[in-house]
Amino acid sequence: MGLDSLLIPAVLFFALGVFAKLINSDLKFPEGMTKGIGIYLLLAIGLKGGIALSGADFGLAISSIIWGIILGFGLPLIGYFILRFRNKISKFDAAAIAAHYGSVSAATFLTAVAFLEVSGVTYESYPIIMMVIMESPAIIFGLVIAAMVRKQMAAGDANAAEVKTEWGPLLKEAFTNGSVVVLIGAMIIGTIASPEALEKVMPFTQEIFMGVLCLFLLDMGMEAAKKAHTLKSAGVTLVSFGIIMPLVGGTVGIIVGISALGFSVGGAFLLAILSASASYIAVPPVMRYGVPEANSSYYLTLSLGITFPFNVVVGIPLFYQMTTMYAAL
Amino acid sequence: MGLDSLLIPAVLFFALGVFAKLINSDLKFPEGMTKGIGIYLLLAIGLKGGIALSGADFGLAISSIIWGIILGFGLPLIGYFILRFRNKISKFDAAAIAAHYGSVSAATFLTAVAFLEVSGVTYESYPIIMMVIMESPAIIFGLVIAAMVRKQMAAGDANAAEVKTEWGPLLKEAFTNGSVVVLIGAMIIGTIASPEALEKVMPFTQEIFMGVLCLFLLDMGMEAAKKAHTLKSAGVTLVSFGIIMPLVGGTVGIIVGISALGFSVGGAFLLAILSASASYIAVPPVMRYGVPEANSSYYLTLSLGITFPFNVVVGIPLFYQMTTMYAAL
Amino acid sequence: MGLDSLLIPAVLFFALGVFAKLINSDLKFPEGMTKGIGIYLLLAIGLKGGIALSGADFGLAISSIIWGIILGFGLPLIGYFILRFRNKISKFDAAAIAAHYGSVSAATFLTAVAFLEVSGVTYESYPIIMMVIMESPAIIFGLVIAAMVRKQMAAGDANAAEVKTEWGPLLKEAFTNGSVVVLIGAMIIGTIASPEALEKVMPFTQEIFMGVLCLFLLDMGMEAAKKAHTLKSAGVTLVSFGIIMPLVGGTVGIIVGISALGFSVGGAFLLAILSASASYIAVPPVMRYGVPEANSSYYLTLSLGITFPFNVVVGIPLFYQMTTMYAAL
Amino acid sequence: MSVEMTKGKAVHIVVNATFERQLIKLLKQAEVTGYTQLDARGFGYSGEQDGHSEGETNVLFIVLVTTEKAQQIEESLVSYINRGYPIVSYMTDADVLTTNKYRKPTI
Amino acid sequence: MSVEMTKGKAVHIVVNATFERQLIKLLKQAEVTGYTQLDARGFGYSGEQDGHSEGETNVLFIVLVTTEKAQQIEESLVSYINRGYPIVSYMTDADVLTTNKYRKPTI
Amino acid sequence: MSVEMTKGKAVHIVVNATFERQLIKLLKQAEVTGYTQLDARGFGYSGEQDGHSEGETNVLFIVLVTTEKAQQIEESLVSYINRGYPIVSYMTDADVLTTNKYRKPTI
Ligand SMILES: Nc1ncnc2c1ncn2[C@@H]1O[C@H](COP(=O)(O)O)[C@@H](O)[C@H]1O
Ligand SMILES: Nc1ncnc2c1ncn2[C@@H]1O[C@H](COP(=O)(O)O)[C@@H](O)[C@H]1O
Ligand SMILES: Nc1ncnc2c1ncn2[C@@H]1O[C@H](COP(=O)(O)O)[C@@H](O)[C@H]1O
Ligand code: NA
Ligand code: NA
Ligand code: NA
Repeated sequence: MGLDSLLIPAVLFFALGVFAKLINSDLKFPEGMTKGIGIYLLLAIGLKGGIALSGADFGLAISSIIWGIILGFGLPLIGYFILRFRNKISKFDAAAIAAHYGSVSAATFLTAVAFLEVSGVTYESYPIIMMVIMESPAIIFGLVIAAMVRKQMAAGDANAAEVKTEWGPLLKEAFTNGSVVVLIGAMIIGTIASPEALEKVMPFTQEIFMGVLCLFLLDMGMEAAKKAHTLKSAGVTLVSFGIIMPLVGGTVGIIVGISALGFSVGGAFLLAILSASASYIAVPPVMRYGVPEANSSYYLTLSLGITFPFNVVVGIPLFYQMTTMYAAL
Repeated sequence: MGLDSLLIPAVLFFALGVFAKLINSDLKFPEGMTKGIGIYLLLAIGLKGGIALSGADFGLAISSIIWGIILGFGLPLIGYFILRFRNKISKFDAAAIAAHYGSVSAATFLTAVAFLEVSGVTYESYPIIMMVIMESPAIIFGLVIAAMVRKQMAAGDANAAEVKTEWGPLLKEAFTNGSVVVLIGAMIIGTIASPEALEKVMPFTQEIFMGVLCLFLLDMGMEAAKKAHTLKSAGVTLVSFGIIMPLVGGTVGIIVGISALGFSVGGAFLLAILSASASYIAVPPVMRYGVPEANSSYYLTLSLGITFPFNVVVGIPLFYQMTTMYAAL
Repeated sequence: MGLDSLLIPAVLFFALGVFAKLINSDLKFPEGMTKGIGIYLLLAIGLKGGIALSGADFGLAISSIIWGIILGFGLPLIGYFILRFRNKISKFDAAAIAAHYGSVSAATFLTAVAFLEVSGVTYESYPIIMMVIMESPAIIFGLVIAAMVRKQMAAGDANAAEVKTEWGPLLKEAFTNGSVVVLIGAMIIGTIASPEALEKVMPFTQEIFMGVLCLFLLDMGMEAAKKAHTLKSAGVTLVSFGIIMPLVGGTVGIIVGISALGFSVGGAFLLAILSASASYIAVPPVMRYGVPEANSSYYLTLSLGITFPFNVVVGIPLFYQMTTMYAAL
Repeated sequence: MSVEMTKGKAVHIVVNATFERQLIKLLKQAEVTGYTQLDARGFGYSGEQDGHSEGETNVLFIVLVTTEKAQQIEESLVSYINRGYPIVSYMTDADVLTTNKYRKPTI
Repeated sequence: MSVEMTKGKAVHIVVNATFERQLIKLLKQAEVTGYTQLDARGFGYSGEQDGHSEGETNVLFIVLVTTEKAQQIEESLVSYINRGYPIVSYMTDADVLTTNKYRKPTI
Repeated sequence: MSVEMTKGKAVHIVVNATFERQLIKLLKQAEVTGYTQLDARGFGYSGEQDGHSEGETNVLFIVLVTTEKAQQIEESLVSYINRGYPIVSYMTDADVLTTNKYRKPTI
């Protein structure tokens, strides 16, 4: 099974991207191409979720949302303590990084979906709602912790006024973030739009989807390899966190998926991937602006340079095995 | 029926775009993405028109073209007088704005087409030819009026030489305009290319079309909302013009479509939409360069900020009703 | 048959692009759009080749590769001597230009494929491998010749140290070039990825392919026309080379295809097109950096302004006829 | 005849794209009459900004102002730099073309 | 050894993208030997130019020329500004690297 | 209070995109602490660079440095220009904002 996951074109193109940068190729996507593809992917997955939802069980949807919020706040909290454990990472860095791990990576999720579809495993649509829900809490978490740390420091500081946080605009970010808006908006549209009209958009949002994902992962592979270059500057503590945290998150996801929400193996596996994955599109800009005190070069090195490849290559087959075993208990 | 039009994904994505800007989201399409999608849409609709044309009635095609020219010059003339009526709008502004309303909005037209297809209403291909035809006359109208106003003013002006208009380059604009070239070119290609070869391009130009339109309207929604911000600067006269003119144009379009061209309800409705819609892609750049004396911030505020949303939300269902009733007379 | 080739939408859109620039239209693709489409085309054709390869004959594949290398070095050598024949073109210019003709033009190849598919002619997948192979040798050829010329000149030169070539980085270019990496990478992926997974990417990489190609050729047409403007500066010798070289290359390609590799008419024709075509995406940047002494404005004028249109309009039908006749001998 | 130019400063400010909105606020507070923005990439203390994602994109602002206002703008940036925002700024002398019937730009 | 630089002016011109072709004509008439163009956004009297469509995009031209030619170029812009075109221009002193075997750029 | 600025040079370098990597190497060798890059189009001896393909795109580098380092950078460009690379460079005086707790940028 593990091997199979590596035979998915999307994963292979990710590998190609990594390889391209390793041999220092001049391959480069034009400015904005990846951003554009990213919007398309969110729109398509949102619609897919919405359509599935229109036929979903209301009660289960609600509990999925509640658990999404719990995980969205809980996971970064766990991450924050792991990072602060040996007091080597500054509080600001810990807050900003934890926020990335509380949030999710759509591309990892989509690769996992591709993995399930190729393996012919069915899955519920609830994880898609949870993906939408889990973007925001982690962002709030990071901003709030950072603000608290600031207050703390300001206590013994003369010009405290200067560091006063503007709560409004910061928290707004958590809900008006572009990715969140497209994802949740498309989901709602998928739920309310007339089915026959939705039929007409399927060729664009569903049929060519997996192919577009390949193009996206090719570029992600290049970016991941670029970030990996800056690994040494990150140091052992952070690098190991990039491996440990997804393992912790994934495990939590499996337990919640099977035991709390009673998902099928496919659904619980997807929730594990959501919990294990770290954001590298929605969260970084928010932290850059909201937590300037944190070292921005760490986020992407960790989420894109370590955790993303780890999840795609090791995590997907591993968490699938773990889910199957846990479900069988 | 009215409600239905709002359940078309394309329209819902337009609404999502408006909403995103209202909550001041940081959602933003990468530079050039919308321009690229715009070229695709024109190419696809041109081909569609061309293919349909190859099987169309020559006589009716010719009269459609003639009526397209008449409307192309007639509508901006009406618009110009409405704007100048209370002498509140400068002649240059009136000329530039009127040109936008003489021309057409492809996106409005496409949304109307989507509306018909979802409602299962058939329509002729002639309106597509008219859409191509109606781009140019309005541009010429605006440039000519502006030049005349300039001469008028120059009369009592010392350095008149300075304001001398270079006719050539300006009029050229009306025919070499990028949108016009793609639209008319693709239409010709659709007519002469070998059918089996055209078959092969259909998946790109037809099947994914409606989905791409959703992406386009999402961005248009954001732009429309941005322009709406500048409404107050436009003033009551202009804002009301943005509502009145489409009503006038739409009515004229219905009458011409049913009575003069004998179109079906679907075809006449599309002609109404063409007449009611205002350009916000092809015409603005031409007026910017050709009529620098006009206040450029007005055009888009009107055509994109008021008339486009009005047509999509109110116009489409309204004109459809009106066409049905008029046809029943 | 000749006429038919002109009824392929892709070719007609190329013509439209040329026309747009001739009438000096302001039509312009957004920055990066063509680069993005180019990456897509390479990815799609690479996958297609890979899939076909997985079912190909190993022996024939190997000999195709060997012949690809022979042509890759042989054609530019022929080109170099033709250019230097009357000693009118500087050695650096000759080396740089020859490299373009040793390499290939994917768009020309794809148009030829479209031509075959419309004409219902079958073809082997080996030419696709050869297309990948033929990118690199020509680049090496150009860089090596230029380095030799430099040494030669440096002989009677005081500050020779200055012109010392850094072999490593230059030769690396030949293999790490972005186009080469995507093409060869996608081909490998097409060979090893699981078939059912590949099924899912087909709608994107195969079905919409021909349509996307039309968009690409529309832009290529505009570029070709732009380059043609600078023809006079190129001079008669170069311009005629732009016509003679493809004729020579095409003939060589037919002979190798039929006699050496025993391809069908379709396959040999495609090899003729590869040999006749000149690169205008992969090679120019490499020569710009690697052979700064050459006049960069010549390359694209020749390969894109003369040879590409020549091949699309005259070459495709002509070489097809020649191949049929030669095969019939 | 020769146009006379107004002596002023061209203030250049490089910020991360995520700071763009905030900088525009600051400029409006400083009551500038206009500004020009250019998307940029770059390198500095906070590493490489390759323009791949929004957070890795820079924006270069050029603002034509009087020497006093230039000083004022630079001052308004200091506290943000001290809070950790990657901001680099410099100014050059500029002769601005203001000979036109609108006497614009008002620097 | 140290390269000697040629003293000249760097003329900066911000125009709407729709005026690009026309400005290039003007520069060629002024017989400049070259220019550099950068796509830009901005804000000014004619409102915000967010780069969304061609008409809302600015282009910043930088032209290295002698002081005389700089004056001449600025003059050629005035009548266009007066006709309503959104054009903003300024110049700065520039030491241009011309120590090379082509003695380029000829400013 | 008013911020004090550090006097230095803003070195501008226009190169073809294919030379970008090499120029960055040169700048790192000159030990600059940072640089800003802008994609550009342009015209000059080597014809029009319309930004359509990589080989036809220019990149404008702006580097804030001391006068000495500026000289040194310009010198390092000459041999490349002489070898035929289309490179144009000029420098202007620049007052750099270095009043911040990091005292950056170190020019
Ligand atoms: N010495 C410099 N010269 C020019 N631009 C610089 C310099 N240092 C920094 N920058 C620009 O300012 C941005 C932020 O700088 P930093 O805060 O040092 O990361 C960088 O990404 C560069 O674009
Ligand atoms: N004070 C200023 N500083 C820098 N750029 C300006 C200034 N005023 C205007 N601009 C630029 O010039 C363009 C046209 O200006 P305007 O004609 O005032 O709309 C604007 O979009 C800006 O990009
Ligand atoms: N006089 C000039 N002023 C401003 N930029 C120039 C000038 N000459 C050349 N350039 C820029 O430098 C690039 C290379 O110049 P060249 O080597 O002359 O082709 C051109 O594409 C322009 O972007
Ligand atoms: Na997570
Ligand atoms: Na209209
Ligand atoms: Na060739």
